[in-house]
Amino acid sequence: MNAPAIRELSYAQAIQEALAQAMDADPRVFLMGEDIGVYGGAFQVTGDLVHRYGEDRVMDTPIAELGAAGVAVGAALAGCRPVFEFQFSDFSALALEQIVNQAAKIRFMLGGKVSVPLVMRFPAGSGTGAAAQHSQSLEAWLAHVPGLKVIQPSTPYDIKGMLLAAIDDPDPVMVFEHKLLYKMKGDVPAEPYRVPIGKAIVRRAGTGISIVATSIMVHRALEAAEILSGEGIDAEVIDLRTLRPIDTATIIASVKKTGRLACVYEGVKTLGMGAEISAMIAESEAFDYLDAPILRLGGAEAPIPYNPVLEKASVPQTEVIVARVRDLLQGRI
Amino acid sequence: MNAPAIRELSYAQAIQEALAQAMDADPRVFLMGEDIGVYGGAFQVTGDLVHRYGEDRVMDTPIAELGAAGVAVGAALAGCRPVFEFQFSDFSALALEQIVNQAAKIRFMLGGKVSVPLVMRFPAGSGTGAAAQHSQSLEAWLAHVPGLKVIQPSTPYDIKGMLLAAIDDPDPVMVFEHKLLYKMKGDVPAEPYRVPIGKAIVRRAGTGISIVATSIMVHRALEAAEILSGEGIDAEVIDLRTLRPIDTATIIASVKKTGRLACVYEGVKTLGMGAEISAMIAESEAFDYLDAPILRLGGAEAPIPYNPVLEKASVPQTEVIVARVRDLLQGRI
Amino acid sequence: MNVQARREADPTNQRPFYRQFQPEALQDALRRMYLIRRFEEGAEDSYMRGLIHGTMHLSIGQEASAVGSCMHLRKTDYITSTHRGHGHCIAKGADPKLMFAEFFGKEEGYCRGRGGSMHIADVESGNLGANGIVAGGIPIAVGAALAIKKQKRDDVAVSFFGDGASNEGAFHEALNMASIWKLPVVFVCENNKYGMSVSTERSMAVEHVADRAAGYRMPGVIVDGNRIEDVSEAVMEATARARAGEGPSLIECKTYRIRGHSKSDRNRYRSKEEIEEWAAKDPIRHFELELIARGILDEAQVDTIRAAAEQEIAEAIDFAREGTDPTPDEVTRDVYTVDLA
Amino acid sequence: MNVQARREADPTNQRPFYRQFQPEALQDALRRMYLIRRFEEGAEDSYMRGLIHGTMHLSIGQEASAVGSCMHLRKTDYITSTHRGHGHCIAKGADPKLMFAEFFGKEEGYCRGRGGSMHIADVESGNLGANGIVAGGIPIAVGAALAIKKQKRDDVAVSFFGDGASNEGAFHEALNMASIWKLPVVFVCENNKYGMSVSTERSMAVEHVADRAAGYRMPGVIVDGNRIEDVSEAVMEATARARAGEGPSLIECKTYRIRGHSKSDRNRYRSKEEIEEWAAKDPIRHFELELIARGILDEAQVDTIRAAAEQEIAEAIDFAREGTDPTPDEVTRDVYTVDLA
Ligand SMILES: Cc1ncc(C[n+]2csc(CCOP(=O)(O)OP(=O)(O)O)c2C)c(N)n1
Ligand SMILES: Cc1ncc(C[n+]2csc(CCOP(=O)(O)OP(=O)(O)O)c2C)c(N)n1
Ligand SMILES: [Mg+2]
Ligand SMILES: [Mg+2]
Repeated sequence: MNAPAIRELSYAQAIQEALAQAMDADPRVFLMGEDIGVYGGAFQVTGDLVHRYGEDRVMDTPIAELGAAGVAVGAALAGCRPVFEFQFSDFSALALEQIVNQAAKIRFMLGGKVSVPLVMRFPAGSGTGAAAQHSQSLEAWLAHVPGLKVIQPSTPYDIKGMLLAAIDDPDPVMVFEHKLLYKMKGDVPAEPYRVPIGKAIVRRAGTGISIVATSIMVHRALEAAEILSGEGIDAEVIDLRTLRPIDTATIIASVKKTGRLACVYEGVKTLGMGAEISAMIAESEAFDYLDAPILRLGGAEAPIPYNPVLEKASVPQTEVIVARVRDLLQGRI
Repeated sequence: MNAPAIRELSYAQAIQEALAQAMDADPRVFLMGEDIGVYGGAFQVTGDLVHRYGEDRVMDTPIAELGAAGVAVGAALAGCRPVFEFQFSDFSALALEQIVNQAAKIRFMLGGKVSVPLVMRFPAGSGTGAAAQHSQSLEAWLAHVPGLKVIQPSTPYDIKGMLLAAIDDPDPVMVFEHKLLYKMKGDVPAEPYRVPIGKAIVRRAGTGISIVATSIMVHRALEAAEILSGEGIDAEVIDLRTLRPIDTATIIASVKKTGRLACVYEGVKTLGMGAEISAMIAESEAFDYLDAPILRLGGAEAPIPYNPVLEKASVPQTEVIVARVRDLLQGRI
Repeated sequence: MNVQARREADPTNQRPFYRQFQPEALQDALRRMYLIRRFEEGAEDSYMRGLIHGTMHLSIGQEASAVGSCMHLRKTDYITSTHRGHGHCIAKGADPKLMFAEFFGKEEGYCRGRGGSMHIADVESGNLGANGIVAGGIPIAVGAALAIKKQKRDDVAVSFFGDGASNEGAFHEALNMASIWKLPVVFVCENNKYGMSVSTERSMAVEHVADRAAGYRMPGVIVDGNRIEDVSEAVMEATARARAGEGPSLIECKTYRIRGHSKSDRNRYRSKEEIEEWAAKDPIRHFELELIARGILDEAQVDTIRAAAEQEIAEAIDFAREGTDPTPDEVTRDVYTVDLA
Repeated sequence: MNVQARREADPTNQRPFYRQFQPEALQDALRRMYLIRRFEEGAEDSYMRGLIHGTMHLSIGQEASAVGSCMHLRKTDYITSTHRGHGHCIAKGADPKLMFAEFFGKEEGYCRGRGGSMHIADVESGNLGANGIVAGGIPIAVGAALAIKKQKRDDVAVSFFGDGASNEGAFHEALNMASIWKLPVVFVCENNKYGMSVSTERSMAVEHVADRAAGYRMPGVIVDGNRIEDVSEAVMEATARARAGEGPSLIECKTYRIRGHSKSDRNRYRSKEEIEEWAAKDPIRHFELELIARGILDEAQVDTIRAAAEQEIAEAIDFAREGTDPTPDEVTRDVYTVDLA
């Protein structure tokens, strides 16, 4: 038997492969979204899938996010497994009614008599110069909503495996993809595989501080950890991966070990994911192990600006993570 | 000179009085919403204002939340001061695009060249048997959005004064009103007055624990504090009142005094307001004063159910606050 | 119109509706209309007596559109319904016992007491659910129709909604998609002249909701929504069209709700005269008289059907009152298909 | 059509457009069309050279609808614009210097570098802003028109949007409200055949966006969007109607974008032939030839206008490049009118 094939794929290619394998395995799976057909998707994620699977399974929708989301919900109720692409996560604001009032609640409101097997993909985040209405990180909104699962994979390996797990899932799963990650490369097995929803992962073991990061911030946190290790600070970096349900056990265990916690996320700081991680630890058994305040590094309390210098300054960058963690460790916070 | 007149008004009457006084004082102010005219509003808040101010200033809109919200934004940009009523806060999910992508960001995106003086009112919360799509507490969504101010007054006095302050405000202010408060009575001065946005208030001074509560939970926290005082636990109860911007100073000062913090709110616990309050304290100078984990009591991780017993069990009730605070004080958390 | 006049209007029983359906089916339709009426009267009464909480939206006066539309539907066809959905639910085949159990918040209810009036659903009969969001069900029906097409079934999806709902963007988006994709869906608008308190004159730029169909290149048909045969014939044509792969249709049933919008309505926006005028056009009485005029039923048989409906509803309420209450520790049950740890 | 043919088509210069506007106004219109064209070519070039980041949506080929619509507007009239909004902005009176400064992210820019191409606005000239949300500006224009009506002004609001935008619910809701409230608003749809990659045939149930006007009881007019006189005459009628309190209109300009949707477009959804066919209908060249045929300008004057536009754009780019960069400590400036403590 040959060793399983592992190739380097970009994050976007890993998504495309997961979508193709899901469609191969299950005729109920289909894709819908704006310009996902012949255009290949605004970020070339669906690429040429329309040529391989046809327009019935790779459906371009009109520009009508609310209605199209509702169509996806209805199709899911009636036996399909739609995978819906928002062109930018910001446009989810148009469709929250179907996501939150319908998809997230139908199973509960109907006493468990149905499920809504729906996957929605949200290209998110800043860094492309697309300004305030095309750069938001709104994952905290959906992570606030019971009935949804929310994931935010940070590597090509994870996005493929978690997306396949999401498509298997009987309940609505919201997938946040940072646009700057699409071109990132990494090892991805050719075969289909699953990475479980609801499990965080320790990306770097350490003893001096636990840094819980999400999405692209995982990579900045890892960079920061490398720099800090040169200064004798040994950071543990945890990739949250799933925002709902949160893997509290992994984080609590880490904080008990390190006694310090920093949360790094791109969404607006106030009520962003770090608020929940921090509060979860502050109310947990790990509280007694805390040797320092819990540091939160989130996005600025401002919309994302167009100017690139301001844009960078609006979200945590590696140097800022280094500086603030250093401050924390040196008791300056 | 006579003493200023103070009457007992219900929370709903206090809103109505504020709206009338704002319209009297400023011809730019007008109201729009569904069934706010001859119907008087789903909760009879606008009452007979249409008869006093006419259909041009108390405008019934079609059932078209997104478009109507956009109309309000446009009118605000062009010199009016719209006060927009959502019939239920749940329907804000239909209009978030105009609230978040437009109203909240226009000033910033335009480099400060304009303001959007818009007030939106959201009847929110559970307790009326209206089930999952008419009972949500979604204030955390909007409190996550820079560019908005978000208030949640808990008394007839505050709602009048804060609503008048909101209408004065040059920026968009979102007002969350708990439906169960509408009938609550309290002293309200007849004259117009302002209660500042951005200031919390200590409703009950105490030394044993700080309880930060929002909206109807303020009253339950006060009830709980009374019961606890009989057990020798002296709770300080802070009414947050404004969710964005948060009055961190008042809360930090209180926690430094009491050494303990509990957050009580109706919204879903995960990423609800208490997450932010807890995280804010955990990263602040008050951290060092904490003698116990930070307690969060929020709504269940579930949609609001129809059955009244389940409905009550879904959000913090007085007895639960008492029990959990007692546990905390006795070191059982 | 009395029985004699009705006989003269169609002396040879030529109307397709009366030729198409067997007498049993017609009697069953009348039975369902009575069930709906008595169900809602029973619900109203239970509410007044404090047995039911929350609020409810009664469709008394609108029974013909619900029953007339659903007469053509199979169990595998779908409907999406509205906040005013009791009629649709019964018309599509639901059991009033399980509906009342839901109203009483019981485990035996269709939604195990979690949904209540505004979310009542009977998925087994093809009712994908009432909806608390005006127009919320319209795109969902289009999605169900998309699934039907993908699965190569010849079923249809029928979406009920009100005049007010047609002002929502979701209506526009959904009808456009249904049309471009030629989906097997029938949009049944129950135009009862008001969206809560706001009349169609004040909320709609056009006179008829059906006028909007042209904007989506689909047939737009106006029928007397209080005459079951008019509704049924229009829906028959539309469902046939849909099953044949020819795409969606919009049918506007002109009707009226006799009760207020919900329990909080003080009827300030309409006149007593208007209500009485429409009460005189009662769809059930109309249908009875037609059945009698055509010799399909006599008065005594009508009385029997009515009495049976009354009996069934009384029993349903008894059943519901004796149902099982959910326990408070089950608050997070059924949020997910597999409970989270 | 050559100059001679144009002369013969309207030998006595009867077209209202050419009679209504003074030669200076017509020349200024041509000048603005050139400014738009050169502005966008300059922006494209700057982008290629790495001087501008982000993305941009060029309206090359669509200049007639922007300029033709705005010729009737006063400074106190409003427009709302789109992601493809450079043309509207210049047509409404903006200064290319300040626009380029915005593209370069400078403090001198219209939005102090915070907005960029997709949010460019010039509120002083009545441009309430481009919009990154498709159809986002439509209800905002209706709101501005509501304000105009409340303030008893005789101004109008013009909302530009694309064919794709007309599939959004916001379009439906906004047009309905504009009509029931008889607001002074003109909806100008620039139908360039595609919403990004999806053709109107694939995304719209009706053939023309103007077919949708009937659903809102307002005039729906189709014009050749590449002929400024056709656009202008239709908008003239619509603005007159609006100012007279007779309510909204919908005008559909049939046009074409010559460039891709944005910088990431590989033009896979349309043919080279189609692009060339439309390039031959260039709106600027058409207008020039009309002006020459009517003796309003000669070729030399046209050259002068073009050269002046080129000059102005070159200077604008120089101005912009030398602008002031915002400093990173200003990230939260202007989020609120009064900065939060
Ligand atoms: C999105 C949304 N907006 C508003 C409401 C409140 N509401 C419930 S029913 C209703 C009137 C609906 O009118 P129509 O569609 O004509 O149906 P009808 O009640 O007349 O049957 C309103 C405004 C709601 N439930 N959902
Ligand atoms: C609500 C929303 N959905 C999708 C997009 C992404 N997008 C930007 S422009 C565009 C196409 C718009 O088509 P149209 O309205 O015809 O305008 P055009 O680009 O042709 O000028 C799309 C899909 C967006 N910006 N906003
Ligand atoms: Mg109605
Ligand atoms: Mg277009």
